[in-house]
Amino acid sequence: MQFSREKLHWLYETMYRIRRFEERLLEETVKGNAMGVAHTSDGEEAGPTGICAHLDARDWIASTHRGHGHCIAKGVDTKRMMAEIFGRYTGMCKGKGGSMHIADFSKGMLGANGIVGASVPLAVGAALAAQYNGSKAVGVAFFGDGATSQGVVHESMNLAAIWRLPVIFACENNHYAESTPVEYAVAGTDIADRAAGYGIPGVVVDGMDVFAVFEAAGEAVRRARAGEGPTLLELKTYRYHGHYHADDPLKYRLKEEEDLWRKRDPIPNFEQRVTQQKQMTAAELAAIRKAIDAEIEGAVKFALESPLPPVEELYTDVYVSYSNSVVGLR
Amino acid sequence: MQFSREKLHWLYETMYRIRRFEERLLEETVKGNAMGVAHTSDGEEAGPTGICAHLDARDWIASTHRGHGHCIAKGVDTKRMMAEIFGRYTGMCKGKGGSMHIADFSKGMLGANGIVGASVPLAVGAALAAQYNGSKAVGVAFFGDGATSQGVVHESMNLAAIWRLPVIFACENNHYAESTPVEYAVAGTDIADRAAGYGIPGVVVDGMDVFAVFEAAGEAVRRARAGEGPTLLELKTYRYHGHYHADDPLKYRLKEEEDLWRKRDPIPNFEQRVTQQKQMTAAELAAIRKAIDAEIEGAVKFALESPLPPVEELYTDVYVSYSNSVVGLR
Amino acid sequence: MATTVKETTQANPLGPGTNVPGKEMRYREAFNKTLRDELRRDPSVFIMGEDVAGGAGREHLGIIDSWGGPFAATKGLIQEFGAKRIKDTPISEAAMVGAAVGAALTGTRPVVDLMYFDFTTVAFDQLLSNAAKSRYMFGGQTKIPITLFARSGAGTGHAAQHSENFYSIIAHIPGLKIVAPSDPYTVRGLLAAAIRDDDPVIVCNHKKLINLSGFVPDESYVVEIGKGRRVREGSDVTLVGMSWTTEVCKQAADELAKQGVSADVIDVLSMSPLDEDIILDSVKKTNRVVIVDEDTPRCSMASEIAAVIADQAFDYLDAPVKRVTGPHTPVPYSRPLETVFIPDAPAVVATTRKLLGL
Amino acid sequence: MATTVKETTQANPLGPGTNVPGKEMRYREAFNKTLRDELRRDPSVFIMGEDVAGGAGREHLGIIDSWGGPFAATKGLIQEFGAKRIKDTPISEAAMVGAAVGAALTGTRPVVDLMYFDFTTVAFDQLLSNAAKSRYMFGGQTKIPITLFARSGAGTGHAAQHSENFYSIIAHIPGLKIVAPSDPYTVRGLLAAAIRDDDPVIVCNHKKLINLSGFVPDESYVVEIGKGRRVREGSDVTLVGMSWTTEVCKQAADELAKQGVSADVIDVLSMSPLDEDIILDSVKKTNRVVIVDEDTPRCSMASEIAAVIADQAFDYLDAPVKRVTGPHTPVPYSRPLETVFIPDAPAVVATTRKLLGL
Ligand SMILES: Cc1ncc(C[n+]2csc(CCOP(=O)(O)OP(=O)(O)O)c2C)c(N)n1
Ligand SMILES: Cc1ncc(C[n+]2csc(CCOP(=O)(O)OP(=O)(O)O)c2C)c(N)n1
Ligand SMILES: [Mg+2]
Ligand SMILES: [Mg+2]
Repeated sequence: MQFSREKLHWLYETMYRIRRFEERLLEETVKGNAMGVAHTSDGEEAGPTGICAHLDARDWIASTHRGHGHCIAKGVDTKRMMAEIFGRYTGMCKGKGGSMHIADFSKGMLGANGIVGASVPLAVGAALAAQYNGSKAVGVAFFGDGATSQGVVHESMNLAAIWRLPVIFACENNHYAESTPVEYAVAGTDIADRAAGYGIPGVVVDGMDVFAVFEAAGEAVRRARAGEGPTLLELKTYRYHGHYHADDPLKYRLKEEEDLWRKRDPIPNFEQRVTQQKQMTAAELAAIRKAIDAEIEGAVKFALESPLPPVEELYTDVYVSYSNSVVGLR
Repeated sequence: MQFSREKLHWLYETMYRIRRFEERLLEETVKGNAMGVAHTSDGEEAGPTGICAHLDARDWIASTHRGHGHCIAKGVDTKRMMAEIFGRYTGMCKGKGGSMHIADFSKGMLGANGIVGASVPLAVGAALAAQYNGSKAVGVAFFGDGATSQGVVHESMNLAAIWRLPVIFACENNHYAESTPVEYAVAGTDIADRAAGYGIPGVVVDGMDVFAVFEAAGEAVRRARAGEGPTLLELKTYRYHGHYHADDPLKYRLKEEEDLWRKRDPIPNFEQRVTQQKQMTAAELAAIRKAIDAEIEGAVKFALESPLPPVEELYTDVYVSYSNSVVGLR
Repeated sequence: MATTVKETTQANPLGPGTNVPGKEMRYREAFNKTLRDELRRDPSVFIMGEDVAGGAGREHLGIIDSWGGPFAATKGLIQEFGAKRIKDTPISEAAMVGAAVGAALTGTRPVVDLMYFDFTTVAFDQLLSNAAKSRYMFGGQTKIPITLFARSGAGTGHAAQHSENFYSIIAHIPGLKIVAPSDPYTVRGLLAAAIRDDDPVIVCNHKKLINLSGFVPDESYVVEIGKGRRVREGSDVTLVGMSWTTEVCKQAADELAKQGVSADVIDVLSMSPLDEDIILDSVKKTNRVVIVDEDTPRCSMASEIAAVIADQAFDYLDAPVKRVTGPHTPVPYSRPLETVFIPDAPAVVATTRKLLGL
Repeated sequence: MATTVKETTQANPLGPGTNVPGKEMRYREAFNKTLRDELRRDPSVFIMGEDVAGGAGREHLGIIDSWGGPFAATKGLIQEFGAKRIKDTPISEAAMVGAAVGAALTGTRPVVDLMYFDFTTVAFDQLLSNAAKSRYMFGGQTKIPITLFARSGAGTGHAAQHSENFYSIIAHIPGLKIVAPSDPYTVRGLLAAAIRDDDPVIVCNHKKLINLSGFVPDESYVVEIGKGRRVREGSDVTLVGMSWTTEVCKQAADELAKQGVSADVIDVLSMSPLDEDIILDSVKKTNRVVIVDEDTPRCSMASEIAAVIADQAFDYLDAPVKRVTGPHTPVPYSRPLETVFIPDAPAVVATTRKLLGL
């Protein structure tokens, strides 16, 4: 596959932006600056990056509790993401959503979601609307290996299959759901095998290699736009950190296993490949990193300096119609 | 496969008992003697019969809205079934459940169920209890082709697979869910193909041939009792009548299709086979039918003569603790 | 005590008695007619549900509308609007509601037939976690214009798993609206309002109302969501009805009138948002209230209305706030039990008489 | 007005102050201890849920208890009882609850950890259609001895989809019991009672209570399901609390005492069945009531209790029945908003003072 310079730049920049965002977020969380839990996805950057590389403004993605990478790959502003996680009024959702509910409808990002599996039918719905409107847009549902045990994920695949909806089911198999290993909780060999039961393609993809993801996603997006229906991609990947900031993964997995996966880290491997193949220079890559480092510092600063939401915001964005009775004299 | 005289007798008697029960029930429903809706399963008798032929008192089955056949095959008394459907106090559930909620815990029958797919995890639970207690009992979940679109059915298969539970998933594919044909609503080729995704055997079975069902079920039950885990059986079958008593199926399917399936009617085909192979005589078969006819007449009579439940029964069988306040002065 | 009981339909722009062209039709016909109007009016509206057409995938055999939806709610629509806008679905309520939310978030206006309210349970997470919360938790970035409808209530021998009222549970949930039209006139206006609303609205159709007849204006109109109406004018007691129990209250009021008791009957119509004012104003006038609700009693609409009155109209009350509801049990199958489950006019009359010391 | 506020724990067989051996421990420790007791007591009891042990399938690597359940509820149990009785599950709440019902119908006594109450939604059909209704619709043939527990409430920055209280919805449903222990003493007694009960019982653990400490007797005991308790004795006003708001009411009572107002504080403990008598007796004594409930207000426990009072204690009321609840909104993320969402002692004090005309 041939990549334009811009595409390579974008792939690298996006993966590194996700990585850097997550690293800084973890640091800030430890300091107490993030108000809730933070689920980071470092290690998994190649998936959202390789997939979103095929998407444009009209396309929609639906995300999970581990959604920062998806947001960033779809172009959501890191300042407003950080501010959201810090509970600030300048956040993507005015501070009302937090890490698990970042959404950006101007960017085709249907929201992170705190209920495992629950966002999958949303992407199916976006694909349905696309089909209905004849817009050629596609929907992408990101979900984890653990989410395959939620019934609604199966219902969604069946529905998308019979209606030939332009949707990509992107299962990020990072091998754990909290502390539960995939080989315990998920029956069968590969999750991709589930696709056959719905008569749709199911593809196992090296989720640590952005080029592999890019290639598989390209075919899936092509099928979707051509009206050929959904595809299930299983991205084999790994999360470096625990389930959330305070979780120590070494309680339930071996250091050796982590090391093996870290050797396949998508970022250095990308660097090695593009420099070896002389598509980009080490200096170029360093310049990108530097710019991103600055961007993320700026995001942290922006978030820290942003105001908290005013108390009146508690009552907005939902129809509310109750008399004084129901809130006593508050 | 060799069958004892008793087994053949039981298979025939059971299929015919189901058939006769349903026929008479439809007649009585038209007369207004059944209080609610009746979903009959005539045409599908070979499935429950061939499966329950392997079960004994310790085993459990979970059923659907179309549950009369399952009940009868598991040995539930036709008098008390008919009485239940007629809303009588002598019914299996004192008249409080009706056709869609007939249960008989003394016979290992966990209940018909009015929510599509909802009873499937109950059979998984019975299998879990069996495994927990080391009892060697098995659970059988009956469900329709339409029910495969319910998420909980998939969750149940995955759960049973990872825990190697002694359960049989018996999908009665009668090709319709209400008026919706299976080829529209269910993606993929055969429903049995879904099993591969869970790493369990999936078997397509001629659901109109009780011997074929008996054979496939025998292996599934053997596996279950041996601790080898679940099996998915897809019984290809057909319901002769509409979705419920007042539904005319010719609005959504062709007469020719019905005729083809009726040619494969499990009861005459059984008769032909056993008489040709000289395993039973026509006279024997006629005697069985006569006895069953009388039994079912008796059931109708029993039901009609039985009392209605007293009004106090409205308040029993649920913990109730409310003051007069909540029911006004009633 | 005055014995006047007047027919009245406040809060309706056009009602029985108003001099507009219209005709008698059944509740289900008014429902169907409204769907047709709205499908014509707005191309982003489409309908999905199990067997809403019936025979999907069999168009080549000439089968296109074999069911026309449960209770024929969508009968005849596919002929005009095609399978693209009248979509048969598999039995996947969770995926269906989720997909409807996704489609609503991305520019369409889906209407979903959930058949019986009891089946809402399998889609409950999509309702509570996505439909109800998205607008709020995303900081108001988006709207969720979906309409869901289903049949509620006991009375047809469908037993425990097909007779839920469910509206109390939905009214509890911030972000969901729920309306319960009680006659052909209100079903037309409230369904139209629901489909045009930018929040998720659930429309509750009681099985016992579906075949009732009543006057329906020819021209399209909306009944405002969040408004109740007075259906009998009286001065001795307020009867509050909702869904089927509005009929029950009307019957009770007519019987009470014969006995010399004048009852003001309020039809809740909109359970969330709730029109507290119309109830409070009535109670302030009559000083006595009986709330009639078929749903099971605990944490119900009846409880809510009682609580609002006990707070906001306390000084006007001359007697305890009474609720007449279904019992705290599942719905039984056998007719004699099912009949007693549903609050009826004699129970309301007896409660009222006792409340009045008669 | 009297200013006496006495510590009191009626309806408990053994309570703080009673002279029994025991010790201070945290709510979560009392919970864990009770699970251990019940697992020892009855071999048919087993526990399942996501990560209740943690590391399932990795026993060969020496991994058996990496999580010990959300909030460490089940920590350390697998060592004693093994993977057979402490079962990690996939993220399949519907199948899990359904399987628990099936296992309960066939002779075992499952205990299910549902993690956060918000996840109950995906298992809601199994709860409503099977767990709650089986005993009734099968004519009393069977019992369903399952216990479900989950964490409820706002206050930890988990936002809209991890902060449901949910108890109002469950209390609405006939056939389900729900209890909300409010301290280490009651969690031990109510959890034991729940596990031994033959109906489905849901145990509600508020996140803000989980680390609270209190006195717990050494010996095993049950607190009767269906009984509330008085936690402060007073005469000027009744404060009704439940789950976390019992703490809020206690704080408010202490503050009110300083201001010369004597509050009777009732801790609901059991939401269904509800102990109406203890509430009514208190209101009959104080003639004024403020009900404090963190759940969203409509069709809530607060509504129910208000409705019961407005009917049964009407003649004793000197003032409107007041509710202090969360607002009719999802739970917001940002701390300053989340803090205001939860009813607090100042709000209760202010409401009470206004009610008393102070
Ligand atoms: C329905 C539901 N059940 C349980 C949870 C708690 N939970 C949050 S994340 C998680 C694990 C998800 O695993 P996976 O889908 O593999 O995603 P990952 O965390 O690995 O990215 C669980 C169990 C939840 N949020 N929703
Ligand atoms: C969750 C749910 N959705 C919808 C229904 C309404 N309904 C009852 S039976 C049925 C069709 C079931 O089809 P299938 O599973 O194939 O069983 P069959 O009727 O063919 O035996 C439907 C849609 C229901 N009972 N439950
Ligand atoms: Mg994972
Ligand atoms: Mg079928």
